[in-house]
Amino acid sequence: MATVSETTLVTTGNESGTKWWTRFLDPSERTLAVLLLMPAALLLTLIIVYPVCRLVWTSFQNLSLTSGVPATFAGLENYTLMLEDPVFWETTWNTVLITLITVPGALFVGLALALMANLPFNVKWPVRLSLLIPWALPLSFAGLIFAWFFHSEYGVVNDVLRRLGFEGVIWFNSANWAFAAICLTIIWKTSSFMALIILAGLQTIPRSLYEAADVDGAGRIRQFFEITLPLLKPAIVVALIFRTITALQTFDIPFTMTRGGPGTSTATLAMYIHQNTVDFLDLGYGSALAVVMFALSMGVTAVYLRMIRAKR
Amino acid sequence: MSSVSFRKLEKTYGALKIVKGIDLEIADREFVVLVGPSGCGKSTTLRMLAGLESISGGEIRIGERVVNKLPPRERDIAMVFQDYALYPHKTVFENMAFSLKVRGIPSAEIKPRISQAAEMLGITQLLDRKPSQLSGGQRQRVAMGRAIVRRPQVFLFDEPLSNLDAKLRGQVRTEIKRLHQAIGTTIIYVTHDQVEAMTLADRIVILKGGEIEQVGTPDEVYNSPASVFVGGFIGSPAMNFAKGTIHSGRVTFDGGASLPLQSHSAGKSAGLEGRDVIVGIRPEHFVPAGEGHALSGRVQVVEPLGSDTLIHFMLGSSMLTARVAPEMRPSTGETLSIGVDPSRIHLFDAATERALV
Amino acid sequence: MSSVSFRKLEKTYGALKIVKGIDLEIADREFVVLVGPSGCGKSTTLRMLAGLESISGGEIRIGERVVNKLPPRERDIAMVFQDYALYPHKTVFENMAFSLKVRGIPSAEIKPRISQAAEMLGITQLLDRKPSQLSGGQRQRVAMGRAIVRRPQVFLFDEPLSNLDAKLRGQVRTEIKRLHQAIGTTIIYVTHDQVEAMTLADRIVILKGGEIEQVGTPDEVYNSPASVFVGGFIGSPAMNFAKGTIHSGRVTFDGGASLPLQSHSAGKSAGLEGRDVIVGIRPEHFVPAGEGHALSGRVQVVEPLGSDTLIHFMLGSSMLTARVAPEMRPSTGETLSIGVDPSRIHLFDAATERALV
Amino acid sequence: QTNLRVFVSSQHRPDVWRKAFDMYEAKNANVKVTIETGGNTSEQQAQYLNTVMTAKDSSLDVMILDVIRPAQYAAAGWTVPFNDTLGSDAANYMKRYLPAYAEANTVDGKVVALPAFADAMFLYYRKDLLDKHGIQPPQTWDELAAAAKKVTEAEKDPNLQGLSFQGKAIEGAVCTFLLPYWSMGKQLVSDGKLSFDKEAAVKSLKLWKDFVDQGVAKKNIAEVATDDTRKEFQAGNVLFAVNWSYAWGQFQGAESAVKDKVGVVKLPAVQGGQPASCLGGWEWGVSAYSNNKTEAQKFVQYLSSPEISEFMAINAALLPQFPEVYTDADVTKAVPWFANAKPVVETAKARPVTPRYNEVSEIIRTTVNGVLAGQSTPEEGATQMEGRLRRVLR
Amino acid sequence: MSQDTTANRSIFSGKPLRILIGFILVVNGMFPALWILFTSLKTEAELTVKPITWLPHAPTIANYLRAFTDQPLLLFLFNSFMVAILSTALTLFVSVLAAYALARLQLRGRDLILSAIIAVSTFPLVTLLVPLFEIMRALGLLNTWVALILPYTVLSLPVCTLILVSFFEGIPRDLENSAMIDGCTRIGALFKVVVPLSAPGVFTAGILAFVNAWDEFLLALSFNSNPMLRTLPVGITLYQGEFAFPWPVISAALVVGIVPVAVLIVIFQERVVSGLTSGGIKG
Ligand SMILES: Nc1ncnc2c1ncn2[C@@H]1O[C@H](COP(=O)(O)OP(=O)(O)OP(=O)(O)O)[C@@H](O)[C@H]1O
Ligand SMILES: Nc1ncnc2c1ncn2[C@@H]1O[C@H](COP(=O)(O)OP(=O)(O)OP(=O)(O)O)[C@@H](O)[C@H]1O
Ligand SMILES: [Mg+2]
Ligand SMILES: [Mg+2]
Repeated sequence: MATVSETTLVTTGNESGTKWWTRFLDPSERTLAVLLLMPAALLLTLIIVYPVCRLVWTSFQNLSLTSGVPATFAGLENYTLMLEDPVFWETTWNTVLITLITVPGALFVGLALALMANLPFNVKWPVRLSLLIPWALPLSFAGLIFAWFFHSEYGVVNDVLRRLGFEGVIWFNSANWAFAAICLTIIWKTSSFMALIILAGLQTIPRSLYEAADVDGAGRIRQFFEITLPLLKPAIVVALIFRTITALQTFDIPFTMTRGGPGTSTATLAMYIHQNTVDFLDLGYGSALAVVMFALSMGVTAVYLRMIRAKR
Repeated sequence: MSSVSFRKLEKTYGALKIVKGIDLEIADREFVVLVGPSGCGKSTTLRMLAGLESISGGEIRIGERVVNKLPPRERDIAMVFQDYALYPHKTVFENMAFSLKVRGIPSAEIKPRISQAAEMLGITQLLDRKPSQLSGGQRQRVAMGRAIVRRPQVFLFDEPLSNLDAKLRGQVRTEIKRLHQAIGTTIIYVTHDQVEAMTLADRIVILKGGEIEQVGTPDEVYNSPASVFVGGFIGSPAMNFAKGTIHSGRVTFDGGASLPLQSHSAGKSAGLEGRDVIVGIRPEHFVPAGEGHALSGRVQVVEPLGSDTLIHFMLGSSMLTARVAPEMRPSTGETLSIGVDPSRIHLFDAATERALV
Repeated sequence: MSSVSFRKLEKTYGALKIVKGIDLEIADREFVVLVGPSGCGKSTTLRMLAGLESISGGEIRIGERVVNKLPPRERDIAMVFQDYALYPHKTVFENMAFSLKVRGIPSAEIKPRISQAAEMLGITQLLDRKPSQLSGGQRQRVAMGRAIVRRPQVFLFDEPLSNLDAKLRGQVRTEIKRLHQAIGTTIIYVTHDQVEAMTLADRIVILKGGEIEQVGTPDEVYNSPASVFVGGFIGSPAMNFAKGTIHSGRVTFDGGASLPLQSHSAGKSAGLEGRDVIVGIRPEHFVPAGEGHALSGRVQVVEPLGSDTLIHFMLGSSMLTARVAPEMRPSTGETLSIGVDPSRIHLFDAATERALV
Repeated sequence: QTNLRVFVSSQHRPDVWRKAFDMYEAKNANVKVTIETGGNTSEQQAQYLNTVMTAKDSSLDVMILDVIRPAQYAAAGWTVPFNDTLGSDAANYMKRYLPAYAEANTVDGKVVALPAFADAMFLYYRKDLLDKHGIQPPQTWDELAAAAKKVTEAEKDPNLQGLSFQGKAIEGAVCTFLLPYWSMGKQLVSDGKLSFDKEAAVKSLKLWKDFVDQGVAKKNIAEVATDDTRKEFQAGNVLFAVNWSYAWGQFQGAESAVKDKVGVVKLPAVQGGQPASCLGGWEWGVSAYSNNKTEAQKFVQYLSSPEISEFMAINAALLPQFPEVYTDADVTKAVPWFANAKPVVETAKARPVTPRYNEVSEIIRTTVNGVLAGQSTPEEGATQMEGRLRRVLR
Repeated sequence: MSQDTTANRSIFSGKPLRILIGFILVVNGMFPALWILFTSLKTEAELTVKPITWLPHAPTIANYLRAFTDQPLLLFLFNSFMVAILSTALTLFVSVLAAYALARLQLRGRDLILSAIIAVSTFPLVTLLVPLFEIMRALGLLNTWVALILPYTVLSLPVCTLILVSFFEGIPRDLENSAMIDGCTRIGALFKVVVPLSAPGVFTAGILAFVNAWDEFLLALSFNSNPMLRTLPVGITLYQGEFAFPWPVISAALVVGIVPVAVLIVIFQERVVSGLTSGGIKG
């Protein structure tokens, strides 16, 4: 009490009653918000804004380093070129297909994994670890390892098939099988990302709600759909946003598994961008492709964000 | 078909024994109130009955069925949780409708049931809100509503009215009573409120440290408390206790004052001759001086309640509380002379603290 | 230095006005109890005072300082939350020590303070547990303890005892009173408990729908309720109301029965001649027939409370409740004749529902 | 004092290069050379160098480049031509090298890089098995097929394949396509213009596809990359293998199942054609953003000299870019098999020298892969290839 | 609380089923890692044996010896570790602040800011490589850890921020309020109460950030050409040749790369998440 009255004495006469420096500790909500967002904003500006501006600028240029001619302003030429580029359409279609298959796939598998991992195992760490290992395996190596798993002769998959009495499949000789192999790999690799986020969400659901639902007579399934799922929605949306964005950028796994083969049947838009920028040094066209991919991602993100907003 | 029985019911958390062998038969349609100090295991017992807590020992039956292993859903029980446990993502209406929907009741029937319950609890205008937009008392009423719409075999209420104001509480209490009379469901009700316990209960169960201290009708537990604990626990303000010794049909307090043991037959008081006892006197059993055998003591605190006045005074080394008419306002320090009806005195053994018949 | 004053305090949520201009001066060391129906804005008012809710209009001062813009930390307030708000990741001890640590109090000093508070609240043996391992009442006591160790300028209690049993509640209530007398901190206390309100308060503030209905000492609000609302809200069981008309110094109920307006001077009753009024009679102001002017009605429900008996009976179309001696147990359906002390009758205007002096 | 930073891949024996650099530093006191090593595959290097060069970074002075890159780098303006340093007899200067290297490093008459060392594709075969069945190393692809059938049938080893080559959509598949195509005397690009011979292309694709269909090569050849060929041969499961020179060292290594059972010859020709191999190897280029271009070029000339070639052949077993070094006594003593390698390297042809080689490569490899996987017929493949190539090389 | 009641919470109950589920989980997650482990103990010749072998015939540690002697594997590990840890710490710090502002404070254009943050992750990295290189060169950061830490932080920032936002929104405001009354500033309450209570979320965000940094190849290859600063993914590629891909040695290096992550994660998992139980709040 004594100390309290002392401070009060010292500060009387000051209009707001606080020492000047405390104002930095208690800025108004809006100022505080701005301050808190500042580090993120600075980093983003530093690392992203300039490169992205360059990217967009380049996309309006005729900048193919192998052409030997200096860059010229091209307007929308790179974009119109794209419309007539069959490889663009094929890779875009492949990308969309991969997204449509692997995102829900990873969601379901990830959800199942998270629910399973949330069980009260006596020893928790092997389960948690096996959730994390796929995520921790470097992407490009995951592709190589699975390419090997699906290898027609030395692969585990065919080995198991043969042991079960089936004919082995030459996975990479067929566009469909190769596509399937790639999707399976992506789902395996990314479901743990989903599972991690969902698991974290699961841990925040109060137990008492399940108790109430138990008493209300809801079975496990019902509880899952009426309580778990709705309360997981924010976590799921977060996971979906980023899984979708990365799915649209799928590169390493098809690159290491099939190189887009057979033919170009499993090539993705990101591979095509990589090819144009790194191999063909056609920076203008590559940038334009990247901008299109960005637009695609943003479109999807906007849909998801609307979903979050609807929740509020 | 919805009697409930506990047989040697036990609950341990690790090494800690929380519920220590409860034996209790609750008849169909009975209204049982569970009281006991905080932490004595009331919620735990309800939760075991609801199937939310595993049973460490003994057995619970609902009707004829042993339900030890039955999941909550199959026990046909409704429960109001002490901490509400409302679904945060559902509106009040959806919260109340959930159990009905789960049980496949057509929505044509759900609506009227809910509006009826909402009406009764005064939350009709809140039906579209989410729990986060409600005040504490409003949440509690929603939790009540959620149970009421169910019409189960057994209702469990865990302090359902603790956050309501007196007026609303009285109202809802009356509604619960009416509900019970109308549909006759077995009810087990945990409360800290004396009035609720006394008015609602067919029988009151007093728990202490995980064991049953006494079971009886409100009258029994009020008028014949089995122990000092029950005497002190039931009744508000609490019963006064003072040490004394019995000599030739009188009880003498350590301060020197004494009272005749009028009500006890000569034979019995003979058996008590010379024993150390604890004397229990309820605050409301003090009468104006002159009307009974008088005691006198120095007034310590006077608390006017409006409807009554509480006078705290010293008798020897014990502080006693008397509830008297509101007009009576002695001042602190004054010596008060106040009467006691000897037939209203309770005697407990000083060592065991059990009632002496 | 720790008086508190509200000036035209307002709070709106979107379009909803929750607190509608509260004016209140609380003196240093005063103990003010806030009561009101659920959802009337009590918690909101406390939260604005604590700095947790922005102030939509008006001004709050603590001492001489306008604190509208001050962060909670600098208001030197301790608060017990209605929903406890214990830190789930800290033990009970850490929960209580937190505010002291934050304020840089040496741990040598923290320990004794906490053990003292824990002692008083009976939670010494729980100090090492996490909140999830506590019963509802235990959590509430920890929340109390967390505030008590602080010794702030102003204490805010939001229904701090609602989950405690009567005995413990009585005990803690006494402790709070003693605490207040000892350290003399200003206290603002929200409760639904009549006894708490009447015994603790220096003044009681009755809120209704975000506005102050009446402010006064316990005696004042009990004996001179300013409105039907206050009359019905203060006192348990609640005051009875019946419609009536005044004719030549008597009030006639719509059932036909009538009572003389003894207490009202001729002049005043003259002014009231012919007016429609609401008559308020407290249950405890019924007296055995013969002692006052008698009314009679058919008994509906009889609720024995042990210490008293409540009799609900019909007078015309109104249901009245009388609190009588516990021995009195009329049976349902019987016609009851019961006396009323005319000087104890309250008269309210039928239209405005305000008291008629 | 000039400080030269040289980018060398860490798989190309930077330790031995270091010694060569030391020798230079000893002779030129004012020059200090530091090595920067990067990722190990041509792709990783391209990734890194592209970033650095696109950013016009001056930190590198000299870079080692895969043989397919000089044209691209020159077009991008990332390397400085040597013509100013070499003067008017640049063409003469280049004649000292194996002809294919002169071709690979000359773009529009400009010498854009100088060869660092050579490589080519070889036909490896199981000497022991051919001897056992009395067969000579094949001269033509048909002979190879016949020999493969004969040996595999006789050996009755289900694991033994007749021929292993690269069918995965990697750079190796480009060579796969070009080997028979070149053997028919056709060029893909001449004077920077497409000179696609569709008939030859169909024949080439059909040749490989037939190997698969006849069981000479594995059904899953479309998933076989360069090192798979090497591993399977090394495990003793392959009779004939098309591979680069690196395989030799591995076949003769301690872990090899075929140590001392390996023969190496020129690749077969098509019936009536000339044998052709695919040229590999690496070149030295000088960065256009270097601050020490002249010094760097002088240094590169030193590095691309017969002396250093010999030094690297002896100490690092890198194939020389000069014909005469193969027969040098010290070299034949240190790496005797180089004697066999010389005629092969002499038949090697440079892959199309065009700035847009990467696009060409992409088209060819995906087509080859698609045909081998059975996704399209050789005819369809050739048509596609032609169409797409036309768009790139107008 | 008690074991069996929590078990009842899930769709899956019953002990045998649970063990089966655990088994499936472990196989699904661990199989490829185990395969790498087995491969790292095989000779290269064993990889081309038909039918393939699962367990190594004659386990050898030669590959590990090579992994450590051919390249400075420990140095790669150290670099990766430092870069990953530092960028994780920075990511968490920055995103905790941002997420708090977005979750709790009244902000106009909140959704816009959120979208902007997400937009960042929608550009393929490879197209940003050159400008990023130029920035790092301009800042003189090439060939430093910082050149990687900054972009890695930005890479993980969006996902971490969004995760944390959803967690912070789930923390009852009264806890924070209580802390503020107890004498904390808002920031104090954030770090003393909100963050500890969001431990599962912070932990998840941390793991994501850590692994993102641990795995990244492209930037590490391009920005740090100094061999002393190579990170593990770049380092591992050094075991391969232009053509040769020695699986057993690379497997050994991969195992060495995965183990520390695994150990770290397990330790943190037990530490951070186990200490947390809910129940301080009613309603
Ligand atoms: N975020 C919100 N948005 C809209 N209305 C709200 C919000 N929070 C509270 N309210 C409303 O404000 C009113 C006052 O709430 P408050 O918590 O102050 O009530 P109270 O007097 O403390 O009631 P109780 O005794 O039940 O705790 C209630 O009607 C409540 O529904
Ligand atoms: N998980 C747990 N671990 C250890 N002890 C526990 C646990 N849960 C509850 N307890 C203890 O069990 C005892 C009984 O708790 P319970 O909730 O049944 O009390 P209660 O009678 O309902 O009390 P209240 O009236 O305060 O709600 C308490 O002492 C409590 O501390
Ligand atoms: Mg309880
Ligand atoms: Mg409230």
